[in-house]
Amino acid sequence: MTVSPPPASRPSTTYVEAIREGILEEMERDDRVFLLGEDVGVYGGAFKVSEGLLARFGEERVLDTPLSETAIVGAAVGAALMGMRPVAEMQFADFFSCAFDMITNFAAKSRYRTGAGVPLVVRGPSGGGVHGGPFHSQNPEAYFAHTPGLKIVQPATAADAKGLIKAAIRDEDPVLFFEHKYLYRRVRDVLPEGDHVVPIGQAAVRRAGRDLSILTYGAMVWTALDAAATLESEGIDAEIVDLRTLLPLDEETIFASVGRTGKAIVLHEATRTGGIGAEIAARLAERCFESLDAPIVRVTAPDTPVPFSPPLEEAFLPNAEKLCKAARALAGY
Amino acid sequence: MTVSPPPASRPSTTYVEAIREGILEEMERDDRVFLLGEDVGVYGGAFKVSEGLLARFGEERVLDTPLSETAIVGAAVGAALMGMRPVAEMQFADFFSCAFDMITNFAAKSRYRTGAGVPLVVRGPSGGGVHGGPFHSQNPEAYFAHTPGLKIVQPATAADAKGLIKAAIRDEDPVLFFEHKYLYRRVRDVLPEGDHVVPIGQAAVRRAGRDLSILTYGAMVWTALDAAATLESEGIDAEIVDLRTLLPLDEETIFASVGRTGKAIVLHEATRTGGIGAEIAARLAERCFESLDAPIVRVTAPDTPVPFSPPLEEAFLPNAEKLCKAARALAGY
Amino acid sequence: MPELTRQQRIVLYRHMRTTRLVEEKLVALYRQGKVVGGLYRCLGQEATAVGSAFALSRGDILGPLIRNLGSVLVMGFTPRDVFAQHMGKASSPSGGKDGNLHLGRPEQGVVSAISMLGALIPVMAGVALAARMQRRNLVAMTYIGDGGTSTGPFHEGMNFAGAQRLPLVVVAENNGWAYSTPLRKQTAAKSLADRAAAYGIPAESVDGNDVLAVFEASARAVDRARAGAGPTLVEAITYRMKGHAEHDNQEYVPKQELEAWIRRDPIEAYARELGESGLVGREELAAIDREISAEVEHQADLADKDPYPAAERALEGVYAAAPITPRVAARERS
Amino acid sequence: MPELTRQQRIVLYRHMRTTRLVEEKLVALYRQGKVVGGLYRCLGQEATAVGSAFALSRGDILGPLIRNLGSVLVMGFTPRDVFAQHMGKASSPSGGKDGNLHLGRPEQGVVSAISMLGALIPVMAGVALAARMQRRNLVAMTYIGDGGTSTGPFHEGMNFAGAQRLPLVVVAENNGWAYSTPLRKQTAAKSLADRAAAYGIPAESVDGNDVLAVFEASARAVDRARAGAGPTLVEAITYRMKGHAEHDNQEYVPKQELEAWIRRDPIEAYARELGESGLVGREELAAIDREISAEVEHQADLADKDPYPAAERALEGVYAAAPITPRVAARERS
Ligand SMILES: Cc1ncc(C[n+]2csc(CCOP(=O)(O)OP(=O)(O)O)c2C)c(N)n1
Ligand SMILES: Cc1ncc(C[n+]2csc(CCOP(=O)(O)OP(=O)(O)O)c2C)c(N)n1
Ligand SMILES: [Mg+2]
Ligand SMILES: [Mg+2]
Repeated sequence: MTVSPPPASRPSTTYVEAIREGILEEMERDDRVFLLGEDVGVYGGAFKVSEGLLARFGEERVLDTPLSETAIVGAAVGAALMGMRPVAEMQFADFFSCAFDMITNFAAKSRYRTGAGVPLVVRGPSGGGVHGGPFHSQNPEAYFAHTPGLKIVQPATAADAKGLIKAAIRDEDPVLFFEHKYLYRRVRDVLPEGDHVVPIGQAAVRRAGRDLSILTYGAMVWTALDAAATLESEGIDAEIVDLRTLLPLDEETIFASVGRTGKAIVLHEATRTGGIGAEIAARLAERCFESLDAPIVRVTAPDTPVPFSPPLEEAFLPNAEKLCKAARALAGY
Repeated sequence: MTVSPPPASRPSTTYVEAIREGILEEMERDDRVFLLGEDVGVYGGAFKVSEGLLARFGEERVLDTPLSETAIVGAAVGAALMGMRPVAEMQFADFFSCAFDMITNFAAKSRYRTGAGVPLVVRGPSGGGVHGGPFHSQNPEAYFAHTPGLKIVQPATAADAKGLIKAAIRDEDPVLFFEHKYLYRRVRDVLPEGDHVVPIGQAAVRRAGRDLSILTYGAMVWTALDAAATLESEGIDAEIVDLRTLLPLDEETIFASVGRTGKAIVLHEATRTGGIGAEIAARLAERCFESLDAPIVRVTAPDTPVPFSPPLEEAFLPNAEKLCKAARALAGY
Repeated sequence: MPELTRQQRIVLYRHMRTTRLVEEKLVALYRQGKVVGGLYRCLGQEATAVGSAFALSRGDILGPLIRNLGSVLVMGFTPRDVFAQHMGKASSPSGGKDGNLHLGRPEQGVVSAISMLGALIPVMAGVALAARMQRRNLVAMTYIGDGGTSTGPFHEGMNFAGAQRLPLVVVAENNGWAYSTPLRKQTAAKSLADRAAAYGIPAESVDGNDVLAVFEASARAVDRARAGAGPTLVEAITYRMKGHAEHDNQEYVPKQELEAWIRRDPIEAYARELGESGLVGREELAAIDREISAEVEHQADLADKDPYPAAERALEGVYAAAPITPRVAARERS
Repeated sequence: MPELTRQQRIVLYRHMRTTRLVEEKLVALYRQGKVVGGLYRCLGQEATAVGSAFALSRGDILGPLIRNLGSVLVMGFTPRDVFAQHMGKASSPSGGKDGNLHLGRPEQGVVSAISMLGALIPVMAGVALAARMQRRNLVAMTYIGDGGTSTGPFHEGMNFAGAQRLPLVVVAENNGWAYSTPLRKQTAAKSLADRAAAYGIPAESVDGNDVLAVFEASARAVDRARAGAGPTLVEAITYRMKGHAEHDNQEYVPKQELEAWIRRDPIEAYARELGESGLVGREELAAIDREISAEVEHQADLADKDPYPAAERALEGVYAAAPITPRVAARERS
């Protein structure tokens, strides 16, 4: 699943290691950066994202907190107001919901209401494919995309995971950083050397193609790449845009791609209604209407909770097969 | 602002009275129905929606609760599991955020996960135009539209306010009922006689028109009607669809309207990105592509918190003038 | 509170032993890759779950958490239900929609938890509230961990129950740890019982590894609730003898602490007590163990053979079936 | 804790009187339709706000709620700031973006509340946490109403502060009512101080209408926090002498209860005390009142003449200004 095989000379890094490396570098660079969350210290986080950081930076900068998502994010807001750069972990992205008010009403509106911005990151593992059931598999990013004042990021590759967490920590505004748990140990990259920062707000074209644009993010980027290989063998040349930042969207890249291909599929693992795909489709329908040669298609999870049992979860999750089917229909439109 | 002047013979009813009447009738009809919330009893609710109901039904069916939105909704969930029909008030729609997890994770997923549905209503006043500032003016409906298992309703007229609250109380699933506070005492209707129930899931065409469709809901229905009068004088014939139910959307009515006019404006008071308008535009762009003669336009509040000061709030809120401007451009497309 | 009969004392033992054996079988199935997702055990906490739920009467309502396998068995769920649920089978109480102990059946008096800790407290308060309105003289019981008591929903639900004087019993299982977080990092409160003053309700701390003590404290709380005297917080002091879940080797736990608690295994202690008091002989207990063991194997086998749910079930059950409108009905009839 | 000087005692009086007179002016402006939105008063609670904030030192941080006008004045906001804020003027601390006492200026040590009650507690815990990391020996102070103590965020924030032993002082204003809801419907707890045991932190109940008593209790709590001994809950027992907001005639309040508290008006009581102790003569107080009254009128006048914000400001300030990238910079230079 790596984009290109690592050259023998330098070792490659997994997605989870890349996040850790990004956080570590930022903590070294800037002593205002600190971590807080449930089990992030001694245990290194439920998915070991912060493993080793307690030993390196001490208890004051890697805080094991009580089981209190609102207090965790609230404390991050307060610390950010004091000039710190907190990085708060939600043990699963599903638990962002427990801090919903603090995120959307306190953090997001602080700068606008009072001029005092709150540079903080709230991060956590999202997504399915690991049989986590209804409360350990959700993709809640769209819940937050309706909130002016927030930024939202989700990396698909190890290199982006590092570059985006660093950008998120440096950002002057609150950034929600969703990590796809399926990717933690399944994708790896040889990371660029030096201070590798991926700017928030910039999408990446993962594959150039002439026939249609697949706009996606997170684990679904890999699904799209798989599908594109199949489609290519059928003579369909798909372009794949990895959004990387979901708020604000990189309209320039999105519009340029659809402007070239005239056909768009928005692909996401989150459920359909009210997902990020709705916003992208709406912008395309408003701003790229003349370029569109076909309906804008959404390939997403259906409107249900995430089921637990493997055959149910498989039916629920979008996959390359479902995507290919949609792409074939669209290409033939 | 009434749709038609009340005939002298029967008195007309305001939006707030209509909600109260609907609740009262359901409480009389079904003794499983009860109210709970902050100040809903002795005070009759911050906006007096439940005025007089304590006197009529007693303390057991009209409960003044502690200041605890999560407990209010949680208790409603528990009571619904026991076969009751709770109607919970959030003092302002902005405070739905404080019960976000309970609503989206407990209430919405209960039937799917366990077969045990939770028939309950969570209602509250939303919307701006009364200088409530960032925390007493929000339109949070889209935050919840990404949640399978919920239904979402917002009436624009007094008659619908009554008919929809009755439908919501009778519904077998959790319904979020957003009341636009600007309308409480500003619109009135002569209510239909008898057991007036407006089915959830059905939009209403408020004005038939040939040139373009304005898809909207809540207070913006009145804005659209104002604008349509102006547009008519300019020779633009706008159709106005009052969505009434936001989840599930009435695709039949929406698609039929846009199918006829070929042009769509989605109008809402909520902020733009990730609003209900995004979902509607996405569905149109996918399912009505061939009917579309022009880009799908969204007229909404901009992506900012709701500002407090009158000139700022006026700049923020969509109004007839902004709508007319968009409609003219679209008609001329 | 009447004395427990010999028969009841044996039932307590049976539930604890069944809990233990079901879990051991689950571990085996987990290693075979047959358990879907994670496996959360309650090793060492069997007495708390069983003793508390045993204080309920028919018609009472229980809201279990993931460490309350014993309570679920007391409420009448079968090992097969539990195995099927863990294996994601169609026959599971959730039909494969949810896992671990997220199971419930209203008619069986069990409300299913969600993962978000604390959320069940206000819900169970609502259950108790409804029961009172319905003039059903029943009691609602639920659980919370030491970590869970730090959540906002716990606070709101407890305070609501106190203000409304609801028939609710909350068993706070103080097992010393919330995942890797020890109690002292969780709160500066000296005990979980100390949380009760904030709600103006009584609390009692009890040895959570002593099934009879847990039963008695719970029964007192249940009686109080049924008599209209409002909610009680019962703190059961116990220990999580395994990691948070099977993947967690609990390296962070001090060895001595763990060993000391292993010596206090609640099932062994109770078996000794039954034997020493002369109530149930060693032989009889051994026979019971063999019988349970066989039954657990049998039920695991049944669950193992149960089919997985059909894929199309994934799309069903989000909303109540649409009411049949006359138009649709007419169409269907023709 | 050194005795307050005569001068300091007069300053306390001045802040309370200013609070009262600013509010009276706000009521007049409200009736003229010049106050935007609702008007929330703190009539009868002036001593609690002023006495507590007065216990802070330069560099400390305060998070006021809507009934803490006195605290805001102690922290150096002017009546003009307050008028401008209520009138939605461009000169207001929020630039017209927010109303009532939702104001803050980090450099002035004031953090702005949001409406959602309880939310400020975890945020102020975070302020205290950051201060400790920054080796700034400062104290964070904030407020909560009796109603607000029922919220989840209050609980999570208090528990977090306790577990982390943070330098935080929380003043719980028990004014008997949360909108129309009396304390007995809010909670079965006997007092708000009883909430503290849940967090393992000390609490003290104090007469909230006695400015010196409030000051002393707050100063003790501030000293404790500054000494590293962790958070304290100070319960100030006081009364909301007006309705929840100007539109509320508080019909639901028992007449006798209200009248009894009106006789305990904190400003009148303090004025009497100053007079009887011989510290400040009647004449001097009257002169102060006249001076404040004139100043309040003057500042109201200034605020009234201040312009409203320009409409385009509505779209600004959601995010930090975009950093100037080299490409843009190049374009701008040319
Ligand atoms: C609101 C919430 N946050 C985080 C989690 C993740 N989580 C699951 S169990 C657990 C620890 C729970 O500790 P405790 O309440 O003491 O229960 P125990 O596991 O000891 O039975 C955590 C943090 C969760 N389930 N819910
Ligand atoms: C979370 C939340 N829910 C509801 C409200 C609406 N509300 C504003 S003030 C108030 C009563 C507050 O009572 P209390 O905390 O005692 O403060 P007081 O008004 O007495 O100063 C309510 C219910 C709110 N601001 N925040
Ligand atoms: Mg525990
Ligand atoms: Mg109060």
